[in-house]
Amino acid sequence: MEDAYTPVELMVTAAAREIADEEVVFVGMRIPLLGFLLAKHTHAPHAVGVYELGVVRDTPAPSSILTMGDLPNLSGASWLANTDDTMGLLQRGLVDVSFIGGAQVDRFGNLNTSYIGGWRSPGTRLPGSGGACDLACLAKRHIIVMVHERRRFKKRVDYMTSPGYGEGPGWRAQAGLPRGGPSAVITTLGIFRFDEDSCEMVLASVHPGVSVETVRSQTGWPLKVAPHLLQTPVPTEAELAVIRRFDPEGYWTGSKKESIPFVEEARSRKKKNIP
Amino acid sequence: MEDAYTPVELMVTAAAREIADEEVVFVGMRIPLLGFLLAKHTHAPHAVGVYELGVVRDTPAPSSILTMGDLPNLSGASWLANTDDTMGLLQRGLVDVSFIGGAQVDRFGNLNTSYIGGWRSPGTRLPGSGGACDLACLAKRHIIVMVHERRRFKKRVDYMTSPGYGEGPGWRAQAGLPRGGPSAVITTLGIFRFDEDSCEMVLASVHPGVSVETVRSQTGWPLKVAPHLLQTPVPTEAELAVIRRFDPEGYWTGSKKESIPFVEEARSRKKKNIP
Amino acid sequence: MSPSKLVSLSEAVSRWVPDGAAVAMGCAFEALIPFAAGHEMIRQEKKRLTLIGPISDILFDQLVGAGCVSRIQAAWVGNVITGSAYPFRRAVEEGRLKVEDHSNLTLAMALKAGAMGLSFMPARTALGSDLFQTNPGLKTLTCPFTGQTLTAVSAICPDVAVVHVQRADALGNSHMWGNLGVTREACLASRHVLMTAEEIVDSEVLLSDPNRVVVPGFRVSAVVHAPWGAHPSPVPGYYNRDHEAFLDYQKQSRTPRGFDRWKEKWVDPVGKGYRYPELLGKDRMEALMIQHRRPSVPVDYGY
Amino acid sequence: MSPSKLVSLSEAVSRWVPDGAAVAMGCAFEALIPFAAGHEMIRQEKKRLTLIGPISDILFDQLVGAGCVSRIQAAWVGNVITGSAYPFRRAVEEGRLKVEDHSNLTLAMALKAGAMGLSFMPARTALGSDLFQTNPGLKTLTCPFTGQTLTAVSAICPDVAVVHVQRADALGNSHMWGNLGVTREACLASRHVLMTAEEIVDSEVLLSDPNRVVVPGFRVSAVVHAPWGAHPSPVPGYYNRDHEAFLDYQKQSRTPRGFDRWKEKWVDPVGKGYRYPELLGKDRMEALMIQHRRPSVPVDYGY
Repeated sequence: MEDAYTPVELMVTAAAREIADEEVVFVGMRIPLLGFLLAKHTHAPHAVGVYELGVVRDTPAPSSILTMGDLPNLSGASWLANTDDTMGLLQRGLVDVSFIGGAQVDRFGNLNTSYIGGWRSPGTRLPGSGGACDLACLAKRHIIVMVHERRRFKKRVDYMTSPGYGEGPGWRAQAGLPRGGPSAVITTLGIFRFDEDSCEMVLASVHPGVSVETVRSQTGWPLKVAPHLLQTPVPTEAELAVIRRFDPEGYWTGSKKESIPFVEEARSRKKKNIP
Repeated sequence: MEDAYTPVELMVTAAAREIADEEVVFVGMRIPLLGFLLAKHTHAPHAVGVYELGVVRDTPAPSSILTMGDLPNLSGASWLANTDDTMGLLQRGLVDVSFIGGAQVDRFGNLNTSYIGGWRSPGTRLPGSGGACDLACLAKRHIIVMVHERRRFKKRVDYMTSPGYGEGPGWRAQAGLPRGGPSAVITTLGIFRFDEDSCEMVLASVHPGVSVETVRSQTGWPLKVAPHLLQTPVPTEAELAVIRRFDPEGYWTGSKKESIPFVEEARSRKKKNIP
Repeated sequence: MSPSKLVSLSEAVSRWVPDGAAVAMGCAFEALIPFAAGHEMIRQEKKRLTLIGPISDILFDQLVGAGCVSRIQAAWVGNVITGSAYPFRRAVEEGRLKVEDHSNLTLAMALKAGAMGLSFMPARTALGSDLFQTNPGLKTLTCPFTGQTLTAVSAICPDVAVVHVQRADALGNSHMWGNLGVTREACLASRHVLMTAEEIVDSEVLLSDPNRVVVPGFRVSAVVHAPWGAHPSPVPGYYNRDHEAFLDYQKQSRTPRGFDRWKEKWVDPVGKGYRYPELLGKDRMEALMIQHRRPSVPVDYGY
Repeated sequence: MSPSKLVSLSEAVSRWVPDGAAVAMGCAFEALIPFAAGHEMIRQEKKRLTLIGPISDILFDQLVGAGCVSRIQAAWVGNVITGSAYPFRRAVEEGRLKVEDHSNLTLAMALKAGAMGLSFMPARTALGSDLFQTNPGLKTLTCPFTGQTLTAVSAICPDVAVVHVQRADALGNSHMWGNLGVTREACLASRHVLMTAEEIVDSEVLLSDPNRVVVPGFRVSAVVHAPWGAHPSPVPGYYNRDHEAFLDYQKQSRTPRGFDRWKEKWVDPVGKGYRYPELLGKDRMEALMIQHRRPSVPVDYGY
């Protein structure tokens, strides 16, 4: 038998565990979408999912979905409405937790999904914010999901698409943001939390088989480690069964490599038309 | 044979004639509601009706209606939506003409439907603006429909619920209003227009049997009269037939007296439950 | 399954409309006015309520007449087919009631701001009017892009929005149709939503058409089965407007004593078992029911 | 009767999308993206367009690749299930394309401001972010009531909103269902609305359910019958998302030459007679069609 689970399945499981029952979750694409579905089927059956395209649903989609706009995600939804309706819930402070991904993150949890190399003359243009900036500004807390590489974990992001703690303590309130901030970063190597006083990202849990040294070597600033470092729990069989029910072809979770489709980059995976 | 038409029928006809074909009309209650229905059935078949409760319709209601919220006015409407949708059309400058009523009007066409005797210690509290203030501020032009009495036609209104030309030329732009102003006042005695230079109300047409002297005596400021004073044309038989089809019991138009239900006051009419 | 939110009218009003609450009602303008819930507030002798709504078509007047109200934030208070309403007039003229004067658009914007989690919304209406004199929630503002003068409308976030809908399930999912006025904004702006419904139906009916849902079920605190709960206002799909009731009320409420007689007849006898339809009588209900059906052509939400 | 607005796709695009126009598209996010109309703009070799939309899921990328676009006002441009889109990247990195960076909420507010006839709308998002560096339509503002810092989002009023709907009549009445995103705002904010529809139906179907109408017919300038006109994006009630097409496009558009080959296959052959469904083929269409029907329970608009 090969690996019992893929790296992405571990991350999906970690994402799901950040959701408490009855929470209102603003669900992003890809890993968070699966993480939300997993949470709904395990410990958080009363969680409510909110999607930026104007969807609220509190039951799982009746069939596997590849994107939040797939028709099974609309069928039997609790509410089909407009972007300003679901964004209104968010801005009004009714969303407990949201998930976003990024191409670059820094020690204060600021994210860049827009311009690598600065916006005046970008080396690489990425797709942009989508709803990420809104989710980072307005949810009660948000969770970042990323590939962990040194070029992505920078002391300072090239462009701040989605604010974390900005330049540190007090920055968000000073900017006018009403609440929130990142509560965790789930990467291909570990799980990070933020120090309450310094607002700095701290390694809280390493994934099985990953050393602290490896994490440090892939991080572009002197990384702090929590006093009681944990090891990320592996997915249970029940959890894996749910994930595979919703991603039957392994489109999102199948890769054994640490390149995840979540990241905004071209991939060279076998293409399948998932029904 | 008694009178061939009632005073209110004359006013409804005059209101209808202010509507051109294909215009977008923000329809108020009572006389304007009938005026719009009359116009649709005569010279303005492509006029579109917009109602503040969130209704747009371009066909007549399938049955007689007493208020804009009566179910026949919703059945087969072109659009049932929200107040901010229809008010958005208005604020965006897409409404050609609107109709409003008032308890007091002044020489610059400002209207009061809120407080008689000043708001600090009102002698009489009236119902308030409803959509009237919005219609007066935001339609390309608006038409005022009122009972003509000296206590109502004041030099200066006690409270400006719905702006006309304010204090005269340039006032609307100065206040920040994007367009519009009253284009006519239809009363129980005549029809008034506004002088382009002075923005002052001018008598343009007297109703049959009404003298200029009568109008002057019922007006609280030195009234100007147009160089070519007209006499208000009486309703045609075809027009009367349409009015009576939509107000079969004469609820709005039946009164022979000059008290009109349009005005925000208690009336002592025979009550009927119009189906 | 989530727990049922289905409760009796008296329980819902007792729990979600405390004395002093700010209550949004009548948000669909002339239709779907929650008269049943409002009358229960009268029976429970609520005090110092703030009432919020665009026009209220006699419901606000009735609550004012019963002494429940100390403040109104509205564009218009009266009786749509007759004009002024007496108890409201008396209360303002005697200085017993504070009114914040809105227009329909400024009230819609105040609730929209609340719904969107904003402290204000801009508008181009009311500029130069005296509404600024009698509404502290209106100020002028300079647009940061154009330099033009605009109206800034302060947000309104009611404690509870009381809405009447056509059909709901026990979890707070519901369908509402017809003109919606400011209902959507009021529900989203409010801390709680108290929903009365003509019919309680299976969740499947509601999930069959999610675009028809005005507010997601998780935002609803209580659901009450209240057939004829919006009478005498009209309910699309259920019954027409009862003009006679509006005219009768106008006549009876001319004096405080007449108002009391109206209340004794139409409000007081309805009890915990809620038997308003019996009070209304079969003949009257039949006369108001839908005579000409016009069903919607279905759409498909399959995959 | 009003005159019919039903025209051919080529006529509609020729008349309502001139070179240099500001065009809102893809306003329902992942669904109902007007690919047929966008491809017609490519065939007509439109120049210097400004494209406006929240996310565009490859349609914007295709127009950029074809050289039609000089400016984009959007929150996200790419391929939803793969990430970045190559022609867009190339155009920005080579300095050929100007981008004004929005978030989904700021874009929604920009269109909402346009729809409401306002010069701006406030928001609480984006504060402190670098979106302010790359979008001249964002400024900070102090709330006149609370003194708090807010984002002011400048209005966007497109020349034309291009929308795909499920069913429409020749007069511009239409029904749209599913998630609507910013469609309502885009239609109301735009000077003109160009509507493509899966089906042209009798007006009675549309008037049977006026709450389902997104924009009143009098605001619509042209109606085009374009079955499969949103493929490969999904259309509730008609067909599912064609994931394969998105993946194929991603692969083919990696190089400018590959993009041209994609265009030669999928865009160029469609002509004035509009035979995209033939190009797609019966098997592929059948595989995408709705398998599990879920019809809405009707409501009644009678009286």
